[in-house]
Amino acid sequence: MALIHLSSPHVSKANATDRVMRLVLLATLPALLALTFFFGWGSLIQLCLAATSALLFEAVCLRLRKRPILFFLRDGSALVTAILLALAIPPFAPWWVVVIGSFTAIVIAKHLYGGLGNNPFNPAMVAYALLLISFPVEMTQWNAPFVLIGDSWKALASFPESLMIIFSGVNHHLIDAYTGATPLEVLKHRGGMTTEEVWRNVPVLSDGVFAWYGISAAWLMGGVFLIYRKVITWHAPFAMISILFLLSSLFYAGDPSNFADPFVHIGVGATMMCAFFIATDPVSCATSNRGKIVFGIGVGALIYIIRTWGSFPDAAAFAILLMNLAAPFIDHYTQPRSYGHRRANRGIGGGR
Amino acid sequence: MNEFLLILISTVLVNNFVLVQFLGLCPFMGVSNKLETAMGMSLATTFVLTLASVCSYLVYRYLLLPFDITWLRTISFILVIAVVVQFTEMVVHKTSPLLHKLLGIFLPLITTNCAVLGVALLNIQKQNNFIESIAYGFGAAAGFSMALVLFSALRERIAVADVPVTFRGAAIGMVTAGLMSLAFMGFTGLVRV
Amino acid sequence: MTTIVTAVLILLLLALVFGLILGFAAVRFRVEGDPIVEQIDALLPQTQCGQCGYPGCRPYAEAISNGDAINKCPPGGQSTIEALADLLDREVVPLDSEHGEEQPKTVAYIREDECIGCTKCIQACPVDAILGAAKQMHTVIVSECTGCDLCVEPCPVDCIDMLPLPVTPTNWKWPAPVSDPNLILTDRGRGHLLQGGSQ
Amino acid sequence: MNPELRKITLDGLWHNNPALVQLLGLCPLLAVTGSVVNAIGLGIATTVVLVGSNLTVSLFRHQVPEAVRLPIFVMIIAAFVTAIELLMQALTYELFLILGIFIPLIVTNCAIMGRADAFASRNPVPAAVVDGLMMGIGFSIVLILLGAMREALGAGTLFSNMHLLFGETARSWQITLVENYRGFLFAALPPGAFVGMGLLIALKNLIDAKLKQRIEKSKSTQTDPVASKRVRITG
Amino acid sequence: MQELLNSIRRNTLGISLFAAVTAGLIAITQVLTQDRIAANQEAHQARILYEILPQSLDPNLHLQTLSLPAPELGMHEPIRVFQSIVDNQVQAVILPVTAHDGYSGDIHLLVGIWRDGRVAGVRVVSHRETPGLGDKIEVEKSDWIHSFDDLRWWGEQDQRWNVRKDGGEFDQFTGATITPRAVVRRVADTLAYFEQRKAQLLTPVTRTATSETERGHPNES
Amino acid sequence: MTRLYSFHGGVHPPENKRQSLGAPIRQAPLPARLILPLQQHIGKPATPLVAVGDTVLKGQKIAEPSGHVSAAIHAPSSGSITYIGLQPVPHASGLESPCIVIETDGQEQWIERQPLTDYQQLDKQALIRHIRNAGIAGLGGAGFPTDIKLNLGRDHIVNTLIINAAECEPYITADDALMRERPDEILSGIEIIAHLLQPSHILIGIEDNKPNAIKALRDAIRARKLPIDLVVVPTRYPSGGEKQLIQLLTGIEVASGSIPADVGIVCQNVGTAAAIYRAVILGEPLISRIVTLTGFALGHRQNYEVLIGTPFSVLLESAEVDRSRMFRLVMGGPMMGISIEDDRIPVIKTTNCIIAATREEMPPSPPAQPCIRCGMCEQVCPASLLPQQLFWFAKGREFDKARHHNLFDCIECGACAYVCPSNIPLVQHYRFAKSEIRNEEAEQLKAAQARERFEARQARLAREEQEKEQRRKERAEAAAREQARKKAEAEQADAGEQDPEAELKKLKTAASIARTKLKKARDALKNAQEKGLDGTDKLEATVLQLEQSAQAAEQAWQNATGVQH
Ligand SMILES: Cc1cc2nc3c(=O)[nH]c(=O)nc-3n(C[C@H](O)[C@H](O)[C@H](O)COP(=O)(O)O)c2cc1C
Ligand SMILES: Cc1cc2nc3c(=O)[nH]c(=O)nc-3n(C[C@H](O)[C@H](O)[C@H](O)COP(=O)(O)O)c2cc1C
Ligand SMILES: Cc1cc2nc3c(=O)[nH]c(=O)nc-3n(C[C@H](O)[C@H](O)[C@H](O)COP(=O)(O)O)c2cc1C
Ligand SMILES: Cc1cc2nc3c(=O)[nH]c(=O)nc-3n(C[C@H](O)[C@H](O)[C@H](O)CO)c2cc1C
Ligand code: SF4
Ligand code: SF4
Ligand code: SF4
Ligand code: SF4
Ligand code: FES
Repeated sequence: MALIHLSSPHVSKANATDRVMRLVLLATLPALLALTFFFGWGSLIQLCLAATSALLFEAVCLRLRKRPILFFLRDGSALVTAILLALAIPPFAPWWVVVIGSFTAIVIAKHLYGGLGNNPFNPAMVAYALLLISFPVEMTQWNAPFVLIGDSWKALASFPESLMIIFSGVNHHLIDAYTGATPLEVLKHRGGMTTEEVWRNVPVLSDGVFAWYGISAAWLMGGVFLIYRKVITWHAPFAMISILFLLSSLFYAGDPSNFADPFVHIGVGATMMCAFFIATDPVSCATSNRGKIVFGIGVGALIYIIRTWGSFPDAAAFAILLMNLAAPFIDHYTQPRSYGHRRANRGIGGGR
Repeated sequence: MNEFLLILISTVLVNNFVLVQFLGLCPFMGVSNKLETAMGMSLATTFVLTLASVCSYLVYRYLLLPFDITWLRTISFILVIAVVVQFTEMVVHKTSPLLHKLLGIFLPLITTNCAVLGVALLNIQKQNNFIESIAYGFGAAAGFSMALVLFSALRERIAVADVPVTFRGAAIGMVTAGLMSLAFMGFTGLVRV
Repeated sequence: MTTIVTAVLILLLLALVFGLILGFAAVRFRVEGDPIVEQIDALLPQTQCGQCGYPGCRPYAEAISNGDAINKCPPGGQSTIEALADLLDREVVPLDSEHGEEQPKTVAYIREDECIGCTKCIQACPVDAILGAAKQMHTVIVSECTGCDLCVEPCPVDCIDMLPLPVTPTNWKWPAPVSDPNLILTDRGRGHLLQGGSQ
Repeated sequence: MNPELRKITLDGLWHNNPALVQLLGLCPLLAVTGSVVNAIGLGIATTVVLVGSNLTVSLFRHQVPEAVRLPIFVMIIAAFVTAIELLMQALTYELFLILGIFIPLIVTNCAIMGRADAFASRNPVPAAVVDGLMMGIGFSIVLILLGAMREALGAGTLFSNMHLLFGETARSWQITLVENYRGFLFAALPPGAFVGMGLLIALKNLIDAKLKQRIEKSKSTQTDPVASKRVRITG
Repeated sequence: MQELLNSIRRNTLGISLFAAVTAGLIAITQVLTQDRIAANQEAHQARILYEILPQSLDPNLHLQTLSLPAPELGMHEPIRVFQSIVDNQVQAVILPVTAHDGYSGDIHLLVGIWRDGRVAGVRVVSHRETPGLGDKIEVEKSDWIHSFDDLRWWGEQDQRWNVRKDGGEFDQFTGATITPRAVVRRVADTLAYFEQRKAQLLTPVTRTATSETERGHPNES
Repeated sequence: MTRLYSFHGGVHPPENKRQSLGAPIRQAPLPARLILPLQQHIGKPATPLVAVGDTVLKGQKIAEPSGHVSAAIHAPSSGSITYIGLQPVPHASGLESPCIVIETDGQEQWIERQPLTDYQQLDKQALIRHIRNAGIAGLGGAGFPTDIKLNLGRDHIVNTLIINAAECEPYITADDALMRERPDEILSGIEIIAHLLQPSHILIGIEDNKPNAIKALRDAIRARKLPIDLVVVPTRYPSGGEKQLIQLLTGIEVASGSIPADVGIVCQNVGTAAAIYRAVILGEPLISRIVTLTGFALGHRQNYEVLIGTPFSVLLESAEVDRSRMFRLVMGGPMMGISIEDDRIPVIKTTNCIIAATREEMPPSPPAQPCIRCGMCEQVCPASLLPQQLFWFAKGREFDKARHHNLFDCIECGACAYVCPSNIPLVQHYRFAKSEIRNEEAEQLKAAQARERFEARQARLAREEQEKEQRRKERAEAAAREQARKKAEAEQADAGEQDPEAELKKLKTAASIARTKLKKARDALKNAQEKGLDGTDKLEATVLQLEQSAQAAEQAWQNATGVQH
């Protein structure tokens, strides 16, 4: 017969954290396909590498912390982290980049804090930021989408070639043939050209921008799916995208030659991925709905500021980390008004 | 105006005293366990830092320079700061015993907060004028306060997390500060100096 | 030589001014009394058992405010240590086992037919929780007894027992949920074990 | 060794290490530990100041009026620091340039002030000097460890640029760990300093826990009843 | 009242006593080390200068300076040019210039130019470029900076004074084009400036500088 | 039609109500023993009025309220009292508490009933006293003594009476069955309540998943032409929670820490209304109630009219339980009910449902995973709390912060735990935290009290010391005088015989003390020997010595008693 002290409720919804994670994995599929379509096999290979190494590191950490390994491996959170990391780094970065990245994400950013659910910073973004400042060369060498270097998908590196580039790295001429700056980088280091001139003259933008638009659309699809399945709420993505759109429109309207247009900010780079997959990471985001809106606004504004005046063309990772570190503070000031209270309990009061 | 905005952005974000310049770390690690205390410490430090900036400027400009004894700057600044802090401490102790106890040993230790002497020395190194000195001191304090307050909120969250025993306490605090510093690297380049 | 003289003079000047200010402040802003003692005392369990090595809770509170360790009160146990650490912004430390170990709350019961009415226990009880006159049997007022066990030792016929309070539906507490120990071990719990040593 | 001095020594080097346990003096600790040579330079300077200030404070501990205690202590420390600063400028100018503002900032190294106030002002001269020395060495060891860690990871070398401190012959002391190392910039940048320090503290925790376990094991075989320090407060 | 006076007297006395003693000690140290420090400072400044132009050429190089306005080089304040004078003829000059469009902040350079317009050498005094990427402009890190040696500038249409990516002759670093581009441009500008102000630059100065007044760093402005 | 408002959150678990609605309410068998806990309500336990061996009649009051917030208890059937003492009761702790046990005689012999059919003519206080005497405590949830809620007239103005017919929890159909079959009882009860409270507005809130009950009530209301609004609310758990229902029907929030009456609302369950009808019109105290027996381990799933005090086992047998399939036994609904491990416990006034669930129905919850702050709990919390934050604080024992996040506004509805993907027993965490906080508060109170007593004692001792000093001085003077006098009186006879009684007692005490000392010494010796400490020889010597002196003392006492007798 039943145990005593079993607390109510005695039923629960068929719902599980692993299912949530699987849905997120599913939602990254369109973006994975789009990346593979435009940039070749690189992303797929990175993904396999990231997933294997992340699971491995996770298992080692669990082992060291004397936790049941399979139980936790099954929750799929390490895979989500791995995939987001793999899709964020350049498709043809050398293998050790992604392995160091998984190590940082899983060991430093996640397990030092106690594993799933405990980490204050987004593991994938910690890894990305660390890689970016440690290996700027490898991390800024994006290859060009096939629309720029040939007229068909065949122009990209074949699968064996891709493997060779990633694992041996010797094939420098191969890399050089493919790499180029991303649109955001081009716009940032435009060397005196106006925005319009850049759009007209630089092939990445004039011809290749559709690749980026396509990828953004794929992320957007995944995001909408997640909202539809109630895995995430609309608050953070909506707040982030609208504030980014607002800021970029304002500045662009003020000085169209010097500031990038809103379409670039929204449609190019990691914006969509960040909005739907990263700013929504439940663990490291703010807690309440209102908090999520503040979080989103912060991320959007910081992305714009860093992209426009800072040193990093794609600022998503830093913006996310900065807001991650502000999230607990935001939580203090965005506690919702509870039933029966005239005002919400804001601010500190946890002390005494 | 623009000038001051730049100084503020530079000291608060880009060259954050704690996270990038490594000044004022002891109170940063020591008083960040509770948000409430952190806020008290922030206020105290802001006050002292701004005041120290002013006093040290005056001492440098009107005592040390005229007599060409600039090599006495360390000792004279620290003397000024120590006195200002001690005076503040006495006043706080008398007027608000609770605040005094909350800040514990750290109020006298504001004297030995590197940020305070650091701001005085950097003011000279950067040849800031009087107004700039104030702005710089205030900016440094604001940057310190921001980092401290955010960090303590973060630490409160970490305190209920399942951190491995070996890392609990100062160790995870350091790692967190490192990740904060990593995040702040995102501001690199906002202001070019 | 002049450099040396100027240097000394200037610093002397500064020092004079500051000495004046601080000398003035030292008297003007002198603080008497220490309200923190009250706060510390309020956190102590008031069992008045003396296990901390001080005669009662308040003396220990004074000692703490003068820098003594916060881990000497076994009746208060870990939760009191945490509260004190919180108040004083000190590190949380495990209970000092030299002063005893944290034990479940108990109250004293006098086996009344054995009591000889010597009144020794009444003299020992710090909170006057024992009723009775000389040569009559004594009883403990359960609701007032703090469980300090100071009355046990003086009893010449050993008729006082320290018994744990019975659990009834009214004073029963929900336990913290325990998950399958093989699955979720929190490091928090283990941390206590590790730090707390053998207990 | 005299048990008291032994305790002071152990405290300084391990149990109450200023950097690992008290978390004092963190600023120079993190700021200048990009390489071993910086660490050694700052370590020596700090130790000298610590010993000097502890000595002086302890000497005059009965003469200092309470209200101006702190200002006087900082003046003593500042005097030592300025002297060191001037000497370094005279003797190892290049190193002085690298360590930069952190030499005058030794004044505000909380560890020094902390020792002066908490220890030297209450203890006789020999104890104070030993304490200063041990705290200084403890601090320096951490400095050097962190410096070595960051230099090795960040640049793939150890002991580079030692000539700045030890003269030209020391140029050859450099050990290159990995040829053509690409450099792991993270270690060299501020975040790396924090994380490295975090790892060092964790390492100390780990060792402490292991030591404790061992002591416990050996203890559990003996039975020495704990003497209760209880005080009887009533009749 | 009595207590107040007492307190003030005691505290003031104490603090003053210590102030006097410590100030005295510092002052004595200062007097003792003064000369040595001054020499060190001078030597430090001069070291880079003599890396560009050998000391054997003119040992007084670091003392012979000339102030010139240089708005063409984007400097608001006059720059201090060092002249290497042999037999009363300026053999070469060293110009301190700053490249503003580096990756993260200003790059301070010293550009040495022979009297015939060839580059004598370029050195980076200080910069904030990314270690491992942009810092290859340091002579300790790579000898890229030597690629300027002995080059000349043939006027605006000279396409060689560009990084390879922009169609010039200078290598960029893998992954970092901005830093070398900024340095190359600034050196080219400096050569142009030299051609323009040749007359002034090549007029020998009498020794204006003494070690006492020239305490500052060449690029400290 | 009144306007419908809405409350935040809520869930919609599978209803599982159909199964128990197949048959009409059935009378449960009369058990051989009725067990009546003295505490079936909120407040102080009742005080027994009977003793073991008494015979009681059906409806006889056997325990009376002790204090303002308390309720009387009546014998549900005739028989004799066989036991008064600890018995297992339906409580989450599974502990025992004081009960009265009645051995039934099968006669069902009623005490004389005292109906108040002319209640409208009566003084309101008399009517309320009558209800109090009937032992009615809320049948809907917490079991709050109803007379108190109806006695608000003086210090509260009640303008809305809400009758809670929501029955929002899955499985339970007791109120539904009552409304279908006895709508008139309910309405008469409402009339009585309305007479007492004089509300300007009466609302019945009912979920839209009970069409038959809605129809029955609507017809009855129409037939009686009563000014009652029957409001059909959407099915969403926990719309039946008092505060949620109030918000749903009126849009008003009851401020934290206050009661509905503070905003002019009283909320009563339909069952309570029917019970009031029975008490007033029929003169029957609260001795039975309707209980839903359901769950797939039962052969007959339906509603029973059950005497209070009937053991669960009797009901389960009567519903043909298949014990091999019964995996979990729950009293109440699946969301808020408590799990029972001992089926001898009795039905009490608040027992509305017993679920004998199979393993498939209520499987053991899978092991909890870490909280990922996914926020699903937050979306469903009807109190607009942040359940995940509460959980983190409870787990980290940061009770102050939990409190700052309004822990005490949590109604323990379980919606959050129901949706949590990580299967965290959230409600238990909150209950734990609440217990700890309450405990801490109690301890603080006790500490303050102890300090006061300690300080008073210190003061007393100081005073006594002073007085003693005073007296000593006086005595010294007196002694000096006495001595002088003594000297004057040269020789005198010795003092007379001592009081033999006192002498005896002294000897007895001495013997007793000696024995104890000996025992202590022996214990110490044994202890020392076991541990192999040195110095045992000394102890042995002490023991020997003590043995002798104890013997001597014993002897002396023996002799003395011998002499006496
Ligand atoms: C963290 C970071 C630091 C960088 N530092 C430099 C630098 O110091 N110098 C530089 O020229 N480029 C630097 N870059 C690279 C630029 O972003 C840009 O990719 C490059 O200069 C353009 O080179 P390309 O035209 O060869 O693609 C850095 C990039 C990153 C992400
Ligand atoms: C501790 C407590 C005190 C209460 N005091 C009063 C009261 O003074 N007056 C009143 O009318 N109702 C009072 N109530 C009744 C509540 O308002 C509510 O009707 C009752 O608890 C049933 O609600 P539930 O089953 O939703 O928990 C009290 C309830 C509790 C739990
Ligand atoms: C989550 C929750 C759900 C509840 N659901 C119901 C319900 O469906 N029907 C009901 O009558 N009482 C329900 N209650 C109890 C009511 O809040 C309240 O106690 C009752 O309506 C008061 O009436 P009474 O005093 O007549 O019992 C629920 C309470 C809670 C906390
Ligand atoms: C909607 C959603 C978004 C997520 N986004 C991230 C992410 O950006 N980075 C990451 O490392 N993990 C992400 N995760 C996975 C998981 O939360 C992560 O592994 C934890 O941060 C590790 O504790 C996400 C999970 C969900 C459900
Ligand atoms: S040990 Fe604790 S309870 Fe006992 S006297 Fe000391 S402070 Fe009071
Ligand atoms: S009765 Fe005994 S245990 Fe209880 S308080 Fe008094 S002395 Fe202490
Ligand atoms: S539903 Fe569960 S996992 Fe999600 S936030 Fe709430 S408690 Fe955490
Ligand atoms: S149990 Fe409490 S926290 Fe959870 S949903 Fe219900 S009211 Fe909210
Ligand atoms: S060393 Fe900088 S604040 Fe302590």
